[in-house]
Amino acid sequence: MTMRAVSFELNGEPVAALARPLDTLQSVLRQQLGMTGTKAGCRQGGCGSCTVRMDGEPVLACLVPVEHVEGHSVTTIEGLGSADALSPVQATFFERFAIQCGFCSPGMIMVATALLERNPDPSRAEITEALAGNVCRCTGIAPIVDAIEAAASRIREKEGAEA
Amino acid sequence: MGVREYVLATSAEGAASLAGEPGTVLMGGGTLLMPQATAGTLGAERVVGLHAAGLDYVRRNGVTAIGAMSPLATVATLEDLPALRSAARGVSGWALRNVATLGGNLYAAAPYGDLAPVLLALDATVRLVGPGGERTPALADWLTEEGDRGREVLAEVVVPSPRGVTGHRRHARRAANSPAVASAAVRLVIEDGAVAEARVAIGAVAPRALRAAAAEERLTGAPADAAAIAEASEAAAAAASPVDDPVASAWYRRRMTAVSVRQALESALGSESR
Amino acid sequence: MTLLRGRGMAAVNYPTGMNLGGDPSQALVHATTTGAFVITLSSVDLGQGLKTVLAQIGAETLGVPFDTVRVDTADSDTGPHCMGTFASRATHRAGNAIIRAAEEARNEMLEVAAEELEAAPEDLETDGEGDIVVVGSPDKRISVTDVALAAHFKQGRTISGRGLYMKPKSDLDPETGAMDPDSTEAHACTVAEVEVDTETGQVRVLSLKSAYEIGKALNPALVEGQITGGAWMGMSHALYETTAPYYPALDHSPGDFNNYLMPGAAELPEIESTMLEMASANGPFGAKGVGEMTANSPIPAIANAVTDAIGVQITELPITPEKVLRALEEVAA
Amino acid sequence: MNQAKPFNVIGRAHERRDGLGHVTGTTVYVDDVSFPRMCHLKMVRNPLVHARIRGIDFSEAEKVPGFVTALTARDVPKNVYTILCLIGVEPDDEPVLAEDRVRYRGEQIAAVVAETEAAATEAAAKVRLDLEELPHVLDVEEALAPGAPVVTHWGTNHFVYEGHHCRRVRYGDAEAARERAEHVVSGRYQLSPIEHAPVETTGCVAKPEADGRVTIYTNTQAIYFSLDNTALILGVPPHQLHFVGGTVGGGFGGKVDVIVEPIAALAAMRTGRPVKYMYTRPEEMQVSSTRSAARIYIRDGVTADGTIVSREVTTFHDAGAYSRHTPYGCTKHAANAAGPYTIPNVSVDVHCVYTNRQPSSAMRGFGVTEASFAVEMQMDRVARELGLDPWELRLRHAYRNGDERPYRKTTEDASLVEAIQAAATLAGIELSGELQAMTSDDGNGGER
Repeated sequence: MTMRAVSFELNGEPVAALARPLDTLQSVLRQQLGMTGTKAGCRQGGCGSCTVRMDGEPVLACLVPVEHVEGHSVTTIEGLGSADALSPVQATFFERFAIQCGFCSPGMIMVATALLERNPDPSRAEITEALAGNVCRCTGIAPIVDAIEAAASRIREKEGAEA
Repeated sequence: MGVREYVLATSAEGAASLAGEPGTVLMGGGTLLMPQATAGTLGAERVVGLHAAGLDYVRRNGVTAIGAMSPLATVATLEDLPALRSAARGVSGWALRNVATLGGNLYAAAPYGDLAPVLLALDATVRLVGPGGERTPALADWLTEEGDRGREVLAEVVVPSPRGVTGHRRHARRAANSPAVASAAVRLVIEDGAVAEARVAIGAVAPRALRAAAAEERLTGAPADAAAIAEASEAAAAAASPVDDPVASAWYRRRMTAVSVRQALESALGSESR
Repeated sequence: MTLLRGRGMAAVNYPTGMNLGGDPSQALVHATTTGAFVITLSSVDLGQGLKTVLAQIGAETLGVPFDTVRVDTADSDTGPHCMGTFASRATHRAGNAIIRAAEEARNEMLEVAAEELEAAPEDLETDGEGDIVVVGSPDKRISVTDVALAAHFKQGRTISGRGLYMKPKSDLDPETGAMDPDSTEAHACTVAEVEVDTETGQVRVLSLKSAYEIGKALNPALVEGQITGGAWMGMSHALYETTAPYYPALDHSPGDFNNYLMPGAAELPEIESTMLEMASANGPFGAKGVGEMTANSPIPAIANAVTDAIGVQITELPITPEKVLRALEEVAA
Repeated sequence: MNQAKPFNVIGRAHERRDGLGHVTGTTVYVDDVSFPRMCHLKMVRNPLVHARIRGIDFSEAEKVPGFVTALTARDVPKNVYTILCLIGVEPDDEPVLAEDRVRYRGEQIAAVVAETEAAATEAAAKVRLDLEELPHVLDVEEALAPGAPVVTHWGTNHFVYEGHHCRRVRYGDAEAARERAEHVVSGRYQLSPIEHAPVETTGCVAKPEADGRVTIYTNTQAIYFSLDNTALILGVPPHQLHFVGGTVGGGFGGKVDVIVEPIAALAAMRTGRPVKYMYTRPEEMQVSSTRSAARIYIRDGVTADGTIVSREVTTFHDAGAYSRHTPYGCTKHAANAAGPYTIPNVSVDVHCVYTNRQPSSAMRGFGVTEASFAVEMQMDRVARELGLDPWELRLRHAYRNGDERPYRKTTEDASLVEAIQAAATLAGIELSGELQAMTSDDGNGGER
């Protein structure tokens, strides 16, 4: 079996990993690079809990062979805010109880962040369409949609204040 | 036996030169094969990936040529092919559509493979690259070919400029991220109040997407009135050979085939009953 | 195609806790040197927010700020026994255990403070903001931090408490079924509105309007979380979920989230609810168990709404589009 | 505690204690735990439904690079157990690893431990099973019919409740009251088996310590329940085990079963290395417990004035192949089977039935969810058949404080009347003055 060295940018920093053929980005992030915020809910592309961003686009890390990431840029939940400096989406998820068990939260937050970057004022329908690939078993989803709406208006207000 | 080697081909020809070898499978975006590789059920020692084969493109030159490795997210932005766009947008969730490819979708077994019915209705052709060269059969012919589809590389799908009006309907249990129960894509060329050319394709209700010849015949040469639409829809349903699966029974899929075709026709004709 | 509207209601009870074999939980509470409090126990947070609500119960009972109370749970080397998180019991059992432990610790804290303030313990009150004051003499006060320091380094005593709450084992008469199976009961009523597409058989839930009587909402946002999540799960049970789509046959058992159907964000109905609080005598601050009940009333309410829409009961779950179409054919025949 | 004092903390919507960890991805779940030299465990499972095991051949599995060890029933000190033995439920019925028979598709037969997850998966797939297929039964009522294939080791396809073939409640004389009643309304209600479907699958990591103890990181819903059962199965004193948990990615009752911890701990003790055993998503969906697919028959005797004077309930809970928590769930169901209504004559028979299905167990509301579904459909059926208002029917029969339940407990915390009235208000439904004036303390309801 040939191992392959893969280099890419992770949350703004250069990283390298040694991968077995078809190791997933998910397993490399979690097992080699310590990014356990990317969850493994199904490893079938069905739950969205491993959603990360590759060159800004949300992708399911369990479906991406790490070989495909060579030379690209990957952002995980660890690349967003920290507990004392939450991103707007993290903040509204926290404040508005859009989390229960928390296992789907990183994936949800990654998708929501990507959505708001390209569409700062999404309708509820656009939010639900963006969330369609992410499973939450606890919250009933509505609080998550509410939190994303709240984050959108918070970002707009902040940008309005800066402008 | 786990995967021992992942070859990232740099061209369709390069991939094709390896495609037929024992224990080797081709992989597009990976949405179908990666879960199997992770679960240890892939059953291949070598995987040849098309990710770096230069097949992610959309070129317009009278026709629309879409590289097989174009993500569904890209296909979902093709404004001038609304039926194809709608089919691509209906697949799974956003993050998966960024990984899944047009080419891979044409290999997905029922009830997946949402793009094929639309491409059938649009008279798409495919460019296949094999060890001995390339060929460009009609998609309709390729889908009905017997034999090992893993020996050639699907490099490109070519969609002619649609003549006439198109319609697409997909029924699923959920509004989004839900395997199709039945889907239908239609294209009608109307001349002097009568249908001059009809394409009726159905998906999720047979091992592969197919054109419903009897439905097309019923429509052709006559006005597309309510009776014609109803009879064509029933004819299409009769052409289906659905199976029971976790999402729907064969009975329900057949019922929904007729509904899908009727709604797709009404949509194309701009005479939706809703 | 026709869209049929229907409305249905359902009312349910839900028992708190279990009884077989006795149902205890324990908690220990102690003050750190600087006057933070640690609640040690073995109860598990499943996502419902137990760690939060138990800290609230502890802080309320101790009379100290929420932020100074830690919950250290689910380590068998440190935490005393808990039966587990199930049967809508965790807040009730662990909460009651914490109240007892915290009362004991509070009494010790007040005794230490009394000695420092040269006052009688019964004349002291916590202000909830970190101080202990002499009732009627707001200038005579001492911080909980200073009390804890004094206890540890000056008076040489602990500020701690032990608590256990147990629902005793109920003997069950095998002939009549006489038993005492629970501690209290919460209640709910849901009104569901649905729209049934007669061509596809699809049922769309338009709204779920519910009232929940839960004793006391210790943390209303967490209760709301259970309500919204439970309403969704109930709707999911009613219309979508099964591990055996051709029950009792085993065929086509789903193995992934594509085939194990649950409603998505687009299927969400309007969910409105109201909370009633009729305190239970044995609940912590009157609270009843709410976690499980929230999923229950939406199921029959939706089923009854479908009946109202199509004129015939579908009595097998889930109410799939196929079952709806077959029922409509039955009505027509 | 001075109850008159306004609350300081209670009643406030404090943010979640674990919320910042959740939204930053720093909360540590079981699958995030790993240790140097950690092995992975994969299970060899029954591919058939009901079968006799004639042989297990590990020779090809052992050749897989990275194979470490394999475990079978012979390696488990107390292999056959039942989870509720801790509260005196008998008999032991479920093997940790199958012995001579497998009773449902996916049942655990042998554990394979390897250096990597991929190697464990590959080795497990290479274990050859020699199985003889046996006839199976999947339907609860077919399972109770004479001549049905026998699922259990004790010979009946039902749990025995103190000599009875079902859990019973007898209150008044339901049969006589039904015979006197002007109307009889009957219904059959069937629930589906449901997966808990937590986004985090069930799993644990067992780590042997230098002092001979084993630390088990787990997402169990019940730390001591899991610890005590694991100790019994492993035949070790409980103090040799150290369970660490409390962070669970969704439970809903599925993580009350003690399935992964004993075998992972045994593997850790055997290999002297940390061992991780996480369910895959298909295992979580197709093998782990489900909600019982209960089938419920209700027959009500109703007088001409619309009073329900008799309710007879017969329920068949589908336990699947093993007891787990279903015998208890049946008891809980029995208490609640007649619903939150005061009916003077009640008879309830709840059968805990064994079939060749994946076991059912606890799930959010089990016992009661099923009863509420059936009873509330039945209440509507009574209303429809007799032309009664469903709100009035329920409000008239709703139990009041002081009423005795069929299981002979006096009601203390009734609030059904108020909940119904509040829901009506919320939904814009106008109740008559008489119904609006009812309370849980009005002692109302005619013959009680």
